[in-house]
Parts: sequence; structure tokens; C-alpha cells
Amino acid sequence: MAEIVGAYFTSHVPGIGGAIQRGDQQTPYWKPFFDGFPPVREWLAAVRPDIAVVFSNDHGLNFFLDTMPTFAVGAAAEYRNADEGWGLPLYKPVKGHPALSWHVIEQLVADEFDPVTCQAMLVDHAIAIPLELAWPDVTEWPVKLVPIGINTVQHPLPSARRCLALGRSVHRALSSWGGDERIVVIGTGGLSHQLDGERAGFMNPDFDRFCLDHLAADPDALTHLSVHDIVRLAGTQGVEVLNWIAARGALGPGAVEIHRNYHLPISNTAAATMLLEPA
Amino acid sequence: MAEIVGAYFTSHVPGIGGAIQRGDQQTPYWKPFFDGFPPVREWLAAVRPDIAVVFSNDHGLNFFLDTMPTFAVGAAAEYRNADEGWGLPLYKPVKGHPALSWHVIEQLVADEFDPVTCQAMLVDHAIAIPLELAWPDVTEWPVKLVPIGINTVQHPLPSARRCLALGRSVHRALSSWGGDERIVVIGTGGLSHQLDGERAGFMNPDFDRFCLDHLAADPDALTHLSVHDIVRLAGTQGVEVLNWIAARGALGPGAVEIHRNYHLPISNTAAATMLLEPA
Amino acid sequence: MPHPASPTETPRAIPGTTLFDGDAAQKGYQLNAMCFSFNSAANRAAFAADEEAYCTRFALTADQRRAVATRDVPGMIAAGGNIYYLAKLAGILGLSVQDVGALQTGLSVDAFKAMLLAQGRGQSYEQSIAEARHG
Amino acid sequence: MPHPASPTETPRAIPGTTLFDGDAAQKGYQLNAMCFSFNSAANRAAFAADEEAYCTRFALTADQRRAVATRDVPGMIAAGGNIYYLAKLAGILGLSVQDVGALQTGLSVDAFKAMLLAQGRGQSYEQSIAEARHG
Ligand SMILES: [Fe+3]
Ligand SMILES: [Fe+3]
Repeated sequence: MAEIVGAYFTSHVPGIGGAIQRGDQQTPYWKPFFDGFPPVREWLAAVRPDIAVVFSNDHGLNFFLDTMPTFAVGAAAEYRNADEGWGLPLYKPVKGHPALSWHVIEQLVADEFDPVTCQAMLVDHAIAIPLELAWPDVTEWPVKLVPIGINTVQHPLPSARRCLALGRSVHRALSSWGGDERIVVIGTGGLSHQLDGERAGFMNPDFDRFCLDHLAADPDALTHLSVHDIVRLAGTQGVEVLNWIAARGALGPGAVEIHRNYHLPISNTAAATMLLEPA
Repeated sequence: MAEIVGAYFTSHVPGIGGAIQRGDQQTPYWKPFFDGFPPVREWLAAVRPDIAVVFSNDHGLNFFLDTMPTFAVGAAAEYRNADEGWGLPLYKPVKGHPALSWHVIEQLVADEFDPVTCQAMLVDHAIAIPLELAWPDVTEWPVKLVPIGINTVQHPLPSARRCLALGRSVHRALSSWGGDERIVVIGTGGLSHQLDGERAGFMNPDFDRFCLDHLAADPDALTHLSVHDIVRLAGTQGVEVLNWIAARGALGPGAVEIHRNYHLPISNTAAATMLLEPA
Repeated sequence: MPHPASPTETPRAIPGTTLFDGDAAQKGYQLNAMCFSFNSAANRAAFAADEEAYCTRFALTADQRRAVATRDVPGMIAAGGNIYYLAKLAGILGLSVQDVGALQTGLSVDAFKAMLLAQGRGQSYEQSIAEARHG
Repeated sequence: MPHPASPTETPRAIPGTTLFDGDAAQKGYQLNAMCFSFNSAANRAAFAADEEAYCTRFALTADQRRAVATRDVPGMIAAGGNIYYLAKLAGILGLSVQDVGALQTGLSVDAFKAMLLAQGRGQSYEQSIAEARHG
């Protein structure tokens, strides 16, 4: 039987990629953020996952408004990164695990979710940066990917409750997967930030602390918030916390926090990193 | 307030388009099928809908397996037909009703459905043929379109229960729509047929009669069937009855049958036509 | 009306029937992608002009290539082809839905059509196909 | 932690904030489509070479065209632009996320950055933005 070793959460600001490429990890601006990662790397080295089920949102690389999914599940043999519009160096491709992807899709549809299935899918910085932060020195990622995309771009967004339920359905799938792989769940994005409008630059440590404090022990507390509440409290892009909520559901019923880092600002964003293990 | 005037259901076999173009409606082969439509036209002339909410499935024109939705809701200003691979004459474009589409999308997401929203969408014979059958002599369609696509191509398909619930959520949206339009709900496809495999040519009038007999008064009876049951009883393409089930849900709680026609074979298909009015 | 199974019951195989599921979708991806491309008249012409090159362009598997080359419709299905997409290839090959049905059932086209018409006269599928096979 | 509203409560407007909803998605389609095209380096070059022609090709509305021509980021948002897509245009225009923030808040870039850093020192957003605006 497969084992879910835990869950890893992190913000995914594009600028992090630039800092890595410039080697800025130890500069005063970046150090408080990157200092959150040695414990992540040690933990990953100890729990040795070989599959990553990643909840994230596309930033206009793979999806456009012509065909905008609420939930998209990748089922490809390989996921490539591509030019996101800034001509930056491309991130390494990630191998897929189509058999597990289809197993997840079967469970989701049986549980009355309505996913889009993607046998071809480009992945953007929202997946690549968390992998770069976790495994900075590898030539090939040690994990195969099952990517699950959540619409955080175009309202109506799925509710926090729906996202937690999505994650719990994924958990059922992972729990019944017959392989002997070790699975890490990853949630990326957030926390509070707002890039657009007169309120650009808004961050909210109170809200972020509420999320971080409840994620392990009481994730349902987050589902009392409407999407509109989350935008108000976390900013227009703070809704990316939906990825965290879904990932928390996929981890399983009980969880214990084993690591947390929180620092702002990184670019316009309050950046957080967290590790949970099944309780 | 908008009014839901009723629901119109019909099979959508591509060959029907050919028969129309050749003027074969009164040949012995086609007459028993086309004879089902004068009552449809009279009814439409009497109830004068100006919006059609159409449940159908794409046949590989707009969607491919790279990005395959479970449920797709169009929100375009216009929907064009395009070459479906056979170089046939194109069907007339259909004007959209984006405001109602978004209203439906908001309701669906609030009701925990996970639609793909399509601001650009090609429509195939599954939408065009029912319109051609309903309004054979118009130069422009008298209805604006809200198209709702259901995956009947790639398993896992949504269950009959899920499709009925989808339709009921759409009904809630239509019931709260503030416009003064007259809305007809349309379900297209089926009934029993199978194009692929050694069992190609399979039809099942017993199953079709069960569907037609229960559609108005007890649509939940159809939801006791799994998708696998429907394939077994109705054939691999007979699953298109899911479009009928969803459309029945969109009509509203009570319904009364006002017209039915059933004839087989049309091409490889048991063809059915039905009109329901709200009860 | 037959007794419906529970929606969660483990499905039994359906004779003569392949479900186009994740396994098939994965296996058939290239073949179906090629068929999807046939929505374009230019692509249909390119296929007709050099079938081998066109199949290579879509990286068809050996099984898919062989099935296409020999117009082996059951082979295309076995290689992951989905009938909604294969119908576009059938059009290029000049095959009607009844031709495709005949190829899959092993009947002549006339026998396949007669089998459909027999069902139209109220005869069951089982009886109709049995008569078509054995006279 | 503030008291959360019920998930079904009618939303109140959020100051300084536009939700990218169906209305915006409809209004902004062409502008966002143009921005989406900038994932391709060739398209970015084509825009740089002849901005007017490129905007025409994507059928931008007059409001969208004006906002792009004048680098008016709030105008782009008002015309339906979505920040996830606009970020690609911002890259072409040489604008960082902080530059974009400054343009929308009416602060200088330095003041915008200082406002972010003030929040990092534990000061509330409200206080930080008030100080940035009024010294
Ligand atoms: Fe993001
Ligand atoms: Fe069909």
C-alpha cells in the first residue's frame, strides 16, 4: 500500500525563481524566506517521497479564459514548463504518474466532483518553484507528479468548503491506491497578497496566522469563510490559499504541524512555508 | 421573470443533417422519424421561446482529450459550427446569451458543481441538428443559446444522478433569472445505440421505453442506473441519454408529457423525440 | 425493464464492448490526436497525400499504424481509438457508420444493415445479430 | 481573527478591489487574449515592433487600446484586464510587480516598496498605506 508521508506547503512567488537564479538566498531581503527551507529538505530526505500530488493554480500558461476549468487534473506522462511571458529560463520538466492520476480522477467523479482531465498540461512556476525550493541541487526531480489545478483566476471560484472536500476525495483515492509509493501532498500559493487594484500591496498577517494555526488541527475552520471573505481578508491573490486547503484535505483526517516559517514581504506577498505529518 | 416554457428532447444523429440536405424527409426510411417534428414545430410556434438552454455532448469538435471537461458551460456571444471532419456544409451560427450563461455558472458553482467556463466554443451537430429539426425554414435562429456540455466520451462519465442534479441546479438559476425571456430547455442525443466494438448496432427499445416512460414523472428512476448499467442497457453511445436527464432536471420539479415519437433504426440509432411542459 | 445495479457496484464486463476509459485514453492518445486533426480539410488532404508521413508526424504506435494501414477498425479500437474521433478517419476512408459496424461485427455491410432493420421490426438485438451471423 | 461571514451572504464591496468575475471576463476578453499570446517570444516581439497593429489584431476595445497605449494599469483593470494575464504585458513594458503596484496606488515606486516593508515590520496595511500617502 502507498503511504502518504505528509504535506508540504509554500508560497510560489515568481520572484523566488529569480532570487534562486541570482544566488540571492542569503541576502538580507531573501534570507528570512529561504531560511524556512533547510527543515523542509531534511524532512524530505527523511521521508523520501516518490510521488508529489500538487494542488496549485495556473497563472495563464496552460489555461485561458476560452476554456477555464474549476478543477483540472493532469494525467500526462510528462509535464513541461514553458515561457510564461517573461522569457525566463525554463524549469525542469516533471515526470507524471498517469495511472495514479486516473485513479484519482475515478475517485473524484465517483464522489461527484466534475474535473477536467488533462492528458497534456504545461506547469508553471506555481509547481516548479516549490520543487526548486525542496530539491535545489538535483538534475532530475525525485518525484513523479499528479498535478491538480484549482481556479483562482476567474470568479466564481470554488468555495473553501468545496476545495477541502476535493482534497478529501483525493485522500480517499490515495488511500486506496495499490502501489507501494511514498506520496507527499503539496499545496502552493498565497498567503495574503493583492497585486491588482488600489489595494495592491495589501497583506494581512492576522488572516495568515489564522490559516496557519488551523490548517493542521481544524481545517474546517477555514471553510466557514466564503471566497468573498477570503478576498477581503487575504487579498485578490490571497485566494490561492484554496490550494493549501485542498492539499490539507488530501493529507487525511488528522495532521500535526512539524515546521512553519512566515515572512513578509516577498515581492508583494506574505510568504509562508509549512510541513504537516499525518496524525 | 423569465418563464421556462418546456423541454424538447431529440436524438442528434449526423445522418439526419444529410437527410435534410437531400430533402429525404418523406422517403420511407426517414419519414417515421421526421413525422415526429410537426408537433414540435407547432408547439414551439405556440410557446415562442427566445432562449434555448441546450444539454449535449461534444463529438470531438471543440474538445480533445488533452483538456476534457466533465461539464462545460458556454458563455460566448456567438457559437459557430465548424468542419467536424467530413467537410459537410456548416450549420448556421447561434447567438449566445452571456449574461444568462454567467448567471447559470454562478448558481452551479454555488451548488458545488465544478464547470469549465467557455467564452469561446464551437458547437457541433448535437446542437445544430435539433435546431434544424425545430426551425427548418428560418434564416436566423429565433433563440439565443446557453450550451451545457456533458462528457459522454471518456470514462469516468458523470453519473445519471449527478447529471440530474446538474440540471436541477440550472433550473434554480433559470428560476431566479431576472429577465423576461421565454426559455426552452433542450436535451439531445441517444437513445440506445452503439457504434464501436463487436456489439456495434446494438439497440434496446425496452430501455428506451423505460427512459421515455419515466422522464416526465419520475426522472429519479433513471438515476438508479450506474453509467455502466446505461452502457450495458443502452450501448456505448446510448450514454448520451445523460443529456436528456440533465435537461429534465433543468425543466423543474414537475413535468407532463405532451408529445413523443420513437423510431428505429436511424443510421445505427434508436431515435426519439419528446416534448414536456412544466406541470 | 432489467433490474438496475447499484451505482457503486463493481462493473461486470459487457460483451462486445470496450469502455473508453483512462487506460484507453492514454493508450490511444496519438491515434485520437491524429483523428482530431482531421477536423481540418488541409490535414485530411495531407493524410491522403502521404499517410505514412502523417502517421509519423502524430507519433502513432506500431499497433495504431498497422491498424490504420490495414483499415482494421477493431484494431484501432484495441489500440485506444475512440469512435467519436475515429469517425473522422472513417470519413476519409470512405466508410459509413454501417461500414464501420460491418467491419467490427464481421458481417457484410448488407447483413449489418439488415440486422439494424430487423431490430426496427421489433426483433431483439440478440435475435437480429444471430440471424445475421447464421442466416 | 475577524468574524467570517456566511458563505451564502451577499458580498459587500471590498475597497480598492475589483473581482475578476464573469462581467470582467467578458469585458476583458480581447485584452486578456492579447496578454495570453505574450507567452510566445515571437508575439512579444511583434507587439514591440508594431503595438498598434498587434492591438488591432486582437480587436482590443477603444478603452483597452487607450489603457495599453498610455500604460494605464488601473485603466487596463477597469477594461477587464486580469492581473495574471496583464503581468505578461507588464514584463514587456519593463514594469515589475512593484511598479504595477505603484501605478495602481498612485504612490511612487519607492513609497510603494516602503509600504510593503512597513508591513514586514509588523505595521498594519492601513497604517502603512496611510503613511505612504501622507508621509
Ligand atoms: Fe500565484
Ligand atoms: Fe451523439
